[in-house]
Parts: sequence; structure tokens; C-alpha cells
Amino acid sequence: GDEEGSASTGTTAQAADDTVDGPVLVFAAASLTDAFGEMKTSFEADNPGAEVQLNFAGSSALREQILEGAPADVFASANGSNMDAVVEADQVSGKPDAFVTNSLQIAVPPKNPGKVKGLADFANEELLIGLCAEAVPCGDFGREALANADVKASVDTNEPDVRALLTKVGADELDAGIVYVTDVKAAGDDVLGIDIPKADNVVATYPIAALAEAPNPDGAAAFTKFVLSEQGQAILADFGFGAP
Amino acid sequence: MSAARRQRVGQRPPLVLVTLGGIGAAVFIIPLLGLASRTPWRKLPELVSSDVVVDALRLSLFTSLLAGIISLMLGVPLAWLLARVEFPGRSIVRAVVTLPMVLPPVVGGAALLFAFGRRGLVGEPLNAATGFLMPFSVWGVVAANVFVAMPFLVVTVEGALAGLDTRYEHAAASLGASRLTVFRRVTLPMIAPSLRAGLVLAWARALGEFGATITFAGNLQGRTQTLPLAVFVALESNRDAAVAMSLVLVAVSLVVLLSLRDRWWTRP
Amino acid sequence: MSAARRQRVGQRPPLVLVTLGGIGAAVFIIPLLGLASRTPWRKLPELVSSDVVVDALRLSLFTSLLAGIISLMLGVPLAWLLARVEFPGRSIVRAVVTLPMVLPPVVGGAALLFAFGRRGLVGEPLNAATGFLMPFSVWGVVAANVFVAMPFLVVTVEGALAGLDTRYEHAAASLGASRLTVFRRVTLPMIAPSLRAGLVLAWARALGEFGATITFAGNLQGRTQTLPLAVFVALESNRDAAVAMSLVLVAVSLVVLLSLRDRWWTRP
Amino acid sequence: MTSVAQTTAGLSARIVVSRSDTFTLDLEVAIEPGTTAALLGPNGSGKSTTVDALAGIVPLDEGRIQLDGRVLDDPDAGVFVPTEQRGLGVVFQQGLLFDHLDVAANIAFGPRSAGRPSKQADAIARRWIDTLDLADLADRHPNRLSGGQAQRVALARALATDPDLLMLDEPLAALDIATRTRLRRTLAAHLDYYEGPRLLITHDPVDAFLLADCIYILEGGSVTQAGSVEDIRRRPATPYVAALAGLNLLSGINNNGMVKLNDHPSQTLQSADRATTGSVLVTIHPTAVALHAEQPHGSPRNVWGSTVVAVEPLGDITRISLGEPLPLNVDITPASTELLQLKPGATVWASVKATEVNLNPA
Amino acid sequence: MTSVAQTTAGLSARIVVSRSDTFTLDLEVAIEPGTTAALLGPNGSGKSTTVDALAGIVPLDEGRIQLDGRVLDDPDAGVFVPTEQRGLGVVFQQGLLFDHLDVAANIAFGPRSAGRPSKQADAIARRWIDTLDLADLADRHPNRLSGGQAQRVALARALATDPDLLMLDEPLAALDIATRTRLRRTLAAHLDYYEGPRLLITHDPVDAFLLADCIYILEGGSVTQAGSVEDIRRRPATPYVAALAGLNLLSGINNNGMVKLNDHPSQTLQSADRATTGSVLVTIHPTAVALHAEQPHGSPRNVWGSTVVAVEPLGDITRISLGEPLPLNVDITPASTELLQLKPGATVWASVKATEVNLNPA
Ligand SMILES: Nc1ncnc2c1ncn2[C@@H]1O[C@H](COP(=O)(O)OP(=O)(O)OP(=O)(O)O)[C@@H](O)[C@H]1O
Ligand SMILES: Nc1ncnc2c1ncn2[C@@H]1O[C@H](COP(=O)(O)OP(=O)(O)OP(=O)(O)O)[C@@H](O)[C@H]1O
Ligand code: MOO
Ligand SMILES: [Mg+2]
Ligand SMILES: [Mg+2]
Repeated sequence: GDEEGSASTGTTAQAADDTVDGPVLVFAAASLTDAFGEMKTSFEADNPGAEVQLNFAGSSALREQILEGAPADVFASANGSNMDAVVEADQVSGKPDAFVTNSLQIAVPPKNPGKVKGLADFANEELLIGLCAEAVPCGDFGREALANADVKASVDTNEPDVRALLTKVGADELDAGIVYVTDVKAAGDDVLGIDIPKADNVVATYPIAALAEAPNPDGAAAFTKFVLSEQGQAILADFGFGAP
Repeated sequence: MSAARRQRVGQRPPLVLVTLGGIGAAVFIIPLLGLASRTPWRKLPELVSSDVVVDALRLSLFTSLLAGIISLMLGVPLAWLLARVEFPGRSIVRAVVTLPMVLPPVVGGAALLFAFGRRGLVGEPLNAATGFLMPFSVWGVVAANVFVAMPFLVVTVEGALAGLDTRYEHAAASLGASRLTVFRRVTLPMIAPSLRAGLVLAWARALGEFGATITFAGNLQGRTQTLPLAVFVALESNRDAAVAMSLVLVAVSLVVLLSLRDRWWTRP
Repeated sequence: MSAARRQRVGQRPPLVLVTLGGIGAAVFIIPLLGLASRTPWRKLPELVSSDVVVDALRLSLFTSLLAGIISLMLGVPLAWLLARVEFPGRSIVRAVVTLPMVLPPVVGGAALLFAFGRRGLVGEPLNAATGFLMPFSVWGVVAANVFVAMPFLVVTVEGALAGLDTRYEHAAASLGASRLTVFRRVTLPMIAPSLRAGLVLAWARALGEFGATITFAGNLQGRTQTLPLAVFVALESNRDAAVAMSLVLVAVSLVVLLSLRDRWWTRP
Repeated sequence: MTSVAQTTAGLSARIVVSRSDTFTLDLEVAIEPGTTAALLGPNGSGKSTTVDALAGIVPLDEGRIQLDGRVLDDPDAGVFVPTEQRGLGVVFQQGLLFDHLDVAANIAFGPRSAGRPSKQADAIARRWIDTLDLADLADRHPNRLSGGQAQRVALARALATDPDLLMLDEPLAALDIATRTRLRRTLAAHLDYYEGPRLLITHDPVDAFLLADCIYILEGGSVTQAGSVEDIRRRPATPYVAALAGLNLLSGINNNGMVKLNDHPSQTLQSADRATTGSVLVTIHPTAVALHAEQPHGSPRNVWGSTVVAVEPLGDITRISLGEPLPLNVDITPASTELLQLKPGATVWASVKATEVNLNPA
Repeated sequence: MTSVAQTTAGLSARIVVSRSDTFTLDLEVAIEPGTTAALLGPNGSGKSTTVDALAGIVPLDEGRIQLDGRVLDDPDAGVFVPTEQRGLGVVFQQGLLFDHLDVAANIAFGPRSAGRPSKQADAIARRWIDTLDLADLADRHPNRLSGGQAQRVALARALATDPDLLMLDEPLAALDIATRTRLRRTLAAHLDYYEGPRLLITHDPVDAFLLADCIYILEGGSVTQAGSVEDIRRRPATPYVAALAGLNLLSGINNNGMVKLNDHPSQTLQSADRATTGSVLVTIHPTAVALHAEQPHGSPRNVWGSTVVAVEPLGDITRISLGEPLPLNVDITPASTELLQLKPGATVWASVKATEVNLNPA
């Protein structure tokens, strides 16, 4: 419900304190679940007329949906390649912005039965080691980190996403895996995080973009802007994400 | 005949069958126990009483039921055509019916997008003509459920039709019943147990459906987020909640199936 | 009887059934066309001839087949027990069998881990005693497939058994056949069409199985990466490859099911 | 073979159906409205196949079926009226009752299918339930009926359709003697005011003799004799028909009252009939043969020695089967059987008067 | 009711089974080894239920089944031997052939189940195939057989098990007349050298008279008469048995040759039998009743006027059913029927000699 006249958002995005309204449909990578939940609350507080609808799925599924004409306003991907595909299809309005970074951590079961200390242990064939699959963001970055540390990992499984990897580590079925810092944080007591030295670690960058065919272009722009704003960045930091 | 008496008569089923069947049952019971052993029973009531769960449960019940009914209405006639009418390409249609079972669910969802999405084969003209868009709506959930669940009904019912003695249908025709009447009043009642089995399979499959739904219909709380999708989201942040919600699914299906009782399963 | 003659006799199936059945078939055919319309036919041979695909296909065929056989060996006796033997908790077991269908696949996989994993209810003692570890091995894939696929067989076969006239089994017993012989030589042949339907369902479901497999058995090329898993991974990076590999799955299932022909589906 | 008049009313059909490599049915039937034809024949001779063909369950390979001027099946013309539009009432040999419906609903099925409102259909069913004494069983399901009860329900179900063509495939086979007699009368009474043609299949000559106006004998897929009850009884053309009528049948060549038997060249029978010459069928009534312990002297012209093959007490009479040189059935009183001490293997003298050796042209 | 001797060899059973609220079977049977008992009774009287109980398909509610000293079912003692261990051969009323097996495999099923190697089982099957003339059908599936062919297969299948107890539930019902006669003989011959007890269910008195040593009459779940063939034929105790034997049965009270009839109080019959006094069963043979157009004068002591209810030509004889005041069946020759111009509704005079009014104690 909006009042006649106050909705003077006809032309371009105005000052930050101009509010937007209507539904804003945000397609966000599953790893952003908690952070974007918070983001929605704050954004709606600032824009009482707006309603953020979050659609969480794997980045690739989201990409597919957007390419097939999903009526999305914003796409927040967990890696560049899925965003690139959307850009290539001319589905992005303007250019994507990097909005957070995420670095890697080793996840081990709470009691660390494999006595894992660092990436070097990934070469131990005795241990059950899991990574994310190649092309999955955390998979590519994890492999890069191992390469940096010059470790030839004896991998037992390439998990489809971080969640699956964490489930197995948490269930003590794997001795170690490489995931994002934020994932370890979100998993709470289920897993234990072991830091990877700066030298070997890799920083992943998440892009966000308003979409070309957004049904609510103003909302899309406003939400994107909010995520990049100080307030948005603060929320992301709370969940362990780094600044871009 | 008294129950005790009946028991006495039914004594001593063959050991092989009991052993193999017992192992078969264990395949299902042990994982259930495994799940139960990791369930935060104390926190359960709190975990499953959130808005998210209630919304998702309501949506799941509605869509799975509707999908079951649609599968029944379309799948039974399809099974009948496959079993009783010779038409060109019949064996291809029969094979294509199993498609949704072999496609990875995500690909199944993508195929649905290719077909019924805004840029899809059928979806594009449909959208242009009527403005109707199936994905990201509750109808998308139902469509994904039907797509994934109906094959089970079709294959089960066709199997039962193939095993039916057609002489009863002939007898009904000789009494003046049209093919439709024969179908309704003789064929269907005679395969009732398999029909029920197929319906249970389809409904349960729809209730648990995940991959095609999330890809085709999206994952919007209150609109397209069914219970399995909610479980997926919960897994991201709160494993306990995810397990708890899974148990809700299990409980729903147990309650429904147990309420059907033996009467539903056995010959009148 | 000549085919033309037979056709003349089988003419004019009821319009309602043809219409509904046709819509039912469209539910499967249109998405398949959708998939075909996005398939990079030119690049197809190249896309599907990679090591990854060949490995995955081999593994998928092996595990789905094995899962089908195991489902048959355990599921048929289980269905028989459910249909023919009264035992306490029967209706609970019957309901629990549908568990894998309603659990989101990932939760299903997790339940398997809780049961047969390294720290699982059964897995832990088993591992301690024998060193055998099911997850991350091909046996894990088979186990996940059986867990997910067997319910279809059990429910289908139980439905058929419930619809069977027991007087034939009594007649066989009167000829001196033990219950096992009756089961083998009378019961099973009499429900053959439903048995086949159940087997097709179970096999196809195992062939397409994704969620529980990846969760329980992991995803390692050549060891546990089945075709649906490979498709999933490919989706992340190369949609064309993913679509191409999905078509391989579809083709495999079409070829297998078409090769069974009508003979397999109809009464002798 | 009889030629079929192409009447417009009633049934006229030529039926050619090949069921397997070894069996082909090929017959012509014509049944006038209001009359009953009985179809009799050995097992596997094609009686039920005839029903299937007339009902449209098995399509004709050749021929043509016409009922009241309507062509129901004609492969040459490409006409085939499906079963449900033929207006039939059929009692199938296997019963084929619907186990999922109770008795009343089974009987009401036909009227319901004909589009009658369910009240009316129930009323019709109720009438037949009463007529066939099924009131106690009305809400029983057929799988809970005894064999004879089920058969009565099948009969009621067929009659309740008020059909254009009624076909009864052994409708009385499983019935007890009293029920059978009663139902035979019920059936006869009903058929009296039923106007369509009807086809009755039976193994019991009594059924045929009591209920049929005309009898077709089917053997090996072909009609071997057709005619009135009297024709069939008096002049059996095949051993099957003779057995049906309870007669002994032989074939031979008559030469002025001396009949040389075809299958028993050593035997010659004297007959009083000198008019029927050439190839003849010989019938001898079982009671016309007398048995003696010693060689008899006196009037009978045919006397020969033989052995007893079987002795079967049939109630009021005992049937003796004689062996070579002339296998005949002989009916005598149980008293005589004892008197003569007839046992299988016993030697006896048989005699038949020349007047009892009946001849018909072959 | 007859009391059952507790012999160790053969079958002795008391069977109590409640099938529904309205039907309870309660009977005792004893069958000596090597003898055949026939079970006859109206439809729904419990014959097939008796088979089911003896076969262990329906458990006893009360009673006890003992075969060759083995207890097969005894609810009080908690004994129940399952069907497959009872050593049975059963021809079920519904046939119940296995459609998925061919005829040879159906017949070999029993021997195979008994653990015989398949060669041997096939040889046994082959023997029965030959005996029952099924060679042409050996590799046919039962759903492709005619009704009578199927019944022969069912018979072969039961006989091939070489059972301890043979039960035949209407084994000849669907057979044509010639096959029936032949099979009756085959069966009789086979039973002669078969040593176990056997139970034959039939509606055909001829089957019973020819094949059975002893007859049980079952009506409404209870045995109403049991005895030798002669007993049953000579002294029917119920109207059903009388109808079976083809006799008229009445009951009354004899007072010095004057029998007051219970159901027809206005009628009194004179009988030559003055010895059997008190309550008696009266039997009159249908041929013992003479019919006349005018009131006869002469020797017969019993003469009354009546109306014809039905006229049924049965081949050599015609059966006339008389109505009030004394419903009787009368058999006369077709010639007399024509002479008297007997039609339903006609008025006739009936007469019976006092010597033909047979009395038995009730
Ligand atoms: N469905 C079938 N397929 C092939 N052959 C069949 C089929 N049904 C019957 N036959 C064969 O066709 C012939 C005629 O069978 P049909 O049932 O018409 O005989 P029938 O005269 O009714 O015999 P009965 O008196 O035994 O019932 C037999 O040789 C039989 O074996
Ligand atoms: N499965 C059943 N459940 C309940 N009642 C049954 C069942 N089968 C038969 N009956 C009833 O039990 C009674 C005896 O039936 P049964 O089949 O023993 O009769 P029968 O003497 O064999 O008759 P028929 O000569 O008609 O075959 C009948 O009243 C019948 O309706
Ligand atoms: O039961 Mo029969 O074979 O028709 O007399
Ligand atoms: Mg027949
Ligand atoms: Mg019976």
C-alpha cells in the first residue's frame, strides 16, 4: 500500500534516504541464507513499503532460473562464473559489484579425530578428506589453496556444495574439508575451524547485480545499494564475511 | 474366524522370505533410527513451531495432495491407454514416462523451465497470450510435483492393468456398458489395490520432492517453499532445525499412511 | 487375428480417457522437447565422450542394476510379508517403507550416514569389527540407491499381492507345494506384470538417484560419481555439458525400456 | 449343412473364427425371434467360441453376423459393432461375476449401463432376485457364494438386461437337481414371453429337449447336424448325437434288409426296413437289445455272442456295455443284471429284433 | 445322524465351520481307505466348504479331522497341519488352474512340489495326459482351453499328486456326454486301485450311484441322510433325496395301511404295508402313478382327480407334474401324453396301487 504522490521514483535512483516500495525479489546463493535474512529485516525497516522476497538455491540453479526468465530483481552469486553467464546473456543492468569476500578455513569434526593441523594433512591417505567439487566456488578456491601450499590432496569426495561437505564433517564422517570461514561460523559447535595461513589462503569475491528485466528496477537498485552500504556491510561482517 | 485361529493357520512363513524381508525392512528402519538418534528431541517442539515450518507444511500438504489428485486424473487414463489401446509410438510414450525418474531432479527442473518457463516452448506463448507464469508460483510447485510423481502412478497402474483378466471387461461390455463405464465400474475397482499403491507412491514422492521444485518453482517462503525446501534452507544455518523439520515430514507421512490402516490395503 | 482386424475392434476409446491420457503424456513429452530444444546437438558427441562421462555411465549402470536386483531380492519378500503375514507393527513397517520417498534426499543421505556411516548406529560397530566402510565407496552408492529405490518396488508389489486371488495359492498348497514353492511358482508369476513395473520403477529411480547418493557416498570420479552427480557438477560450469549428459541418461533409460518391448508389458 | 435363410428379424450368422492352428470354427446359424436354438457338442467343439464371436469378444475372420436386420460383424464390409452396442444378455461359461460388487449390484449392472436411473435399475434387479430366489444373497459379494448360487446370479444378470439376443453358456451346469428343475421351468416360462432369439449351450440333452425349438450339433468347429428336437432324437447323424439321445449308432449298407456294417465287416444285421437302401445309419435303442445266458432261439433275427465290458447301475436301469464283435450299450433292469450275473468279462448272448433295427439314409 | 467310528485308517472328521452369520456347517464324515464317499446336497449346503475345511483352507471352528491316524486339524488341541502337508488331491469347483503354466506343467506341479526331479514329474504328468486324452493340449495354457478341456486338466492335476485323500468337487460338471461317460469309467477304474479315501461332490445322482460306496446328503450345513447307495435310493429321508432318486416323497402316519399325510391332511393313501406303523416316509415311483382321462374303476385303491402343472418331455418318457391335492411327479410314455392330451391346466385322474405306496419309518 503506497500513497499517491509520495512515489515520485519515476526517473533515476535518488538520494539514499528515498524509500522504495513493492516486492523486491532477491535471488541469493544458499551460503548467504542467514546474512541475507538479516539484510531483509534491515532493508524493510528502512523501506516500510518494500517487501524483500528471498529465493535461496545453489548459484547455478539461480543462474538457470534467471536465464530462463525468472522475474528476479537482484542476483547475488557466490562466485563470478555464474554471474558472468548472466552478464553474457545481457540480463544484468549495469555491471555487477563485488559485495563481500570470503576466505577459506579447514573444517574438522569437533573432536578433530584425524588430528588435522593444516593443509599438509590433506595428503595423508589415512584420513578421509572432502573438498567441494570443481567449478563449485569453494571447490576451485580450495584446490587453489592446496596448490599454494603445494599439497597433493588425497581426496575421498568432491561435495556438491559447502553444506554437504559440512554435514559430513559435522557427522564425523570426514576428517577434514576446506570451506568458507562463514560456513564454519554458521555451523556453530558442529565443526571446528582451523585457519589457513594468509600465504596459502584464497579470497573469494561474491558479486551482486540488479537485473536488466527486473520487474521492480528501483527496488533492485535500492537493495543492491543497501547491500553495498555501510549498514549492509556491517551485517555481512557479523556473519564472518570480509569486505570486498 | 477368530484372530487366534487365523494366526495358527498362518504360522511359519518360509525362513528365507522372513530373513530377506527382515533385511529389507531393516534398510528402512535403521536409517530412521539413525535420524532419531541425532534428533534434538528436547528442542523439537520449539524448532518445528516456527512460521517457516507452518507455512511450508501447509504448502507441502496442499501441493502434494493436489499433485496426487492430478496424477490420478491424468495418470490413470494414460496408463489405460498404454495398456489397452494400440497406437503408434506407444512404447516410446511408455518409456518417456519414466523420464522424470532418471533425470537428475535439477535437470528435471531445468527441463520444466525450458518447457513452461517464461522463455519456454509452451510457457512463452502461454505467457504472451494470458500473462500466466508458472514458475515461482504455487502452480509451479504443483507442476514440478506432478512431473516427478506421476510416473510412479502410471507405471504401477499399467502393470496392474496388464495383469488384469480382460474377460471381466468383456462381460461388462456384454451387459451394455460403454468402454468408459467398463473403465469406471469394472476396471478401476478390480485394480483398486494397485491404484492405491500408485497413489501412495505418487503422493509420497510429491511430498518429498525437492530438486525439480527448487529449480522450477523457486524457494520463496509462503509461496513456493515446501517442507523439503525449508529443510534445505535450514541445513544452511541450523542443522537441528533441519533434522527436526525432516521428522515433521516423516511424521506427516506416517500419520497419513497409518490412518489408512489395513482396510485400505487388503481386498474387501 | 490380423492386426488390422484387431485395430478395427479396438476402435474408439472413450474421448475423456484419450484427452486426459494425452494431457498426461504431454506432461512428460513437452519437458523432453524443452530439453531437446536447448541441447547443443552439434557439440554433443564431443561433450559426452569425455572420461568423466564414460566413468560415470559405467558406474551408473552397474550400481542402478545392482540396486534393482537387491531391491528385488529384499523388496519382494518384504512386500510378501506385509501382504500375507500378520505380525505386530506391520502397519508401521509398511508406513516406514515410504520414508525414503518423503525425506528430502539430502536428509535421506544424512540418515544413511547416521546409520551406516563411520560413526553410525550400525556402521560404527561394523567398521570396528571388519574395517568395512560404506560411505565414499561404490557400496555406498548401491546402498543409497537401494534405500531410495526399493520403496517403489515394495509398494507396487504389495499392491499387486493385495489384489491377487488367494484361492490359487491355496490350490497350489493343496498340491503339496510349500509356502516357498507357492511363492516362487504361483504367487510371483501371477503378479509378474506388477513385479516388472516395480522393477522398472526401482531401477529408473536408482539410475536417476542424486541427493542421497551424493550425501551418503560422496562424489569421486570413477568411484562414486554416478551420471546424475556428474551432471550436477557439470551444471556448475558448463550447462551444455550438463544437458548433454542428461540426455545420455535419458537415452540409456529409453534404450533399456524400449528393448523390453511390449512383450515384457503384456500378459503372455 | 443347412443353408441359412437371410431373414431380417432374428439372428442369422455365418461365423468363421480361427482360434489356433489346429482349431477353426465355421458355422451358420439362424434363430427366429422368439425361438431357442440349442448348441450341443463335445468339449472343445467351439460352442463358447460361437458365443464370443456373436458377442463381439472375438472378431470374425470371415462371415457375417446379422441381428434383427442390423449387421453386427462383417469383415468384408469392414463393419464391427462393439460388444456393448449389440444388446446382449450372456451367461458366460466361467461366470465372470464382478467380485467387487454385491449380488444386487451385479444384477443391476446391465440396466444401469443401459442408462436407467439407479432406482429403476435396482427395481429390475430386485425382480430378478426374487424370481431366481436370491433374496438372501442380495448383499453378498460373489466370492462368498457357492458355485450354484453364483450361477443363478449370472443367469439373473444376463436376463436383467432385457437383451435382443440371449446367450446362455451352460447356465444350469452347477445347479442341484431341484434347483435345476425349478430353474429350467423358470427359464422356460421366461423365454415364453421373451421375444428375441436365444442360444442355449448345454451338455444336457434334457435341457435341450425341454427348452429348444431347434438344435445345432457342433463337432470340431463344424455343424454336423441341425434340426428339430425330434429330428435329432430320431435320426442321429453322428455317434455323438446318438450318445446324446441315448441310442446306439452304427453305419452300414442296406441291401434288402441285410445291413452290412462298415466298421464291423464281420457283422450283418437284419432290419425290417427294406425301403431305405444304400448307405444307412443304423440306430438301436439300448432297451431293444435283450441279453441271455444261453443262446436264445425264437423270433429275434439278430443273435450273437459277446462279452460284457462294463456294468453301470443307473438307478432304475443298469447299463451294460458290450464289447466285440459289436460294441453296443444295452439297458436292462437291475433284477435281470443280477439274474444273469453280469460282470465285466462275462459272456452273454445278445439279440435284437429286426423291427428294432432302425435305418436312416446316411 | 450316523455316529462316526474312530478308525485309524482312512478319514474321520467332525467339521464345524461358521462361514457367515447365516450359515454354519456341522457334519461328521468317515471314509474307509479305498472307498468313495459321495457328498450330495442342494446349492449352498456346504459341500465346497467341507472340501475347504478338509484341505485346511478354512480352519475348523470346532471338531477334529483325522486322516490315517494323523490329526490334521483340532482347534481344542491347537493342532493344525497346513494344507501342503496334508497329502491331498483336490479338484476345486472353480478349477483354479494356473494360467501362467501350460497344461503339462499344471499337471506336473504336484509331483514337482512333492520333490520329484523334473524328469520324473514330467513322466507322471505325461501318463495322466495320456489317460485323460490331453496330448493335443499339453503345451496350451489353461486360459486357451474350453471349459470341458480345463476340467479334464484339473482332474489330471489332482490325480497326479497320488494323494492320501482325494477330493473331487464336481469334477465332471462341464464335460460333454461322451467324455463324461468315458471319464466316469476312467475315474472308476483309477479309483479301483487307489488306496486312499476319496470324497466326491456331485449334483448328478448317476455319478454318485456309479462311483460311490456311501453317500452323505448335506442340507443347510447338516447331514440329513447317510448310507449306502441302496439305502439312499430306496429310503429317501428328505424331498431332496427323493428328487435325487427320482421318487416322490411324502410323510404321514400309518394306521393299519391307511396313511394320513402330514402336509396334505385332506388326503389319505392306502398302502399294502401294514407293518410299518406310526410316523412314516412314503415313497411312490413316478412310473407307478397311472393317469386317466375319466375316473377309473378297477383294482387301484388310490384314485383322485388333479390338474396338470407341467409337462416335460424327457426323451423316452414324459414327466407330468401334478398339482393339488397331491403334488406328484408322474412318468408316462410320450404316446400316452398325446393320447390324454396332457397340457398344463388339463384335468386328469390319477391312480396308484396300494402295493406301490412304499413306507419306511420316519
Ligand atoms: N482363448 C483361446 N485361445 C486359443 N484357443 C482357444 C481359446 N479358447 C478356446 N480355444 C480352443 O478353441 C477350441 C474351441 O473352444 P471352445 O471354448 O469354443 O469350446 P466349447 O465347445 O465351448 O467346449 P466346452 O464344452 O469344453 O466348453 C478348443 O480347441 C479350445 O482349446
Ligand atoms: N468365502 C465365503 N465367505 C462366506 N460365505 C461363504 C463363502 N463361500 C461360501 N459361502 C456360503 O457358505 C454356504 C455354503 O457354501 P458352499 O460353497 O460350501 O456350498 P456348496 O454346497 O458347495 O454349494 P454348490 O453346490 O452351489 O457349489 C453358502 O451359503 C455360501 O453362500
Ligand atoms: O452339471 Mo451337468 O454336467 O450340466 O449335468
Ligand atoms: Mg465352452
Ligand atoms: Mg460348491
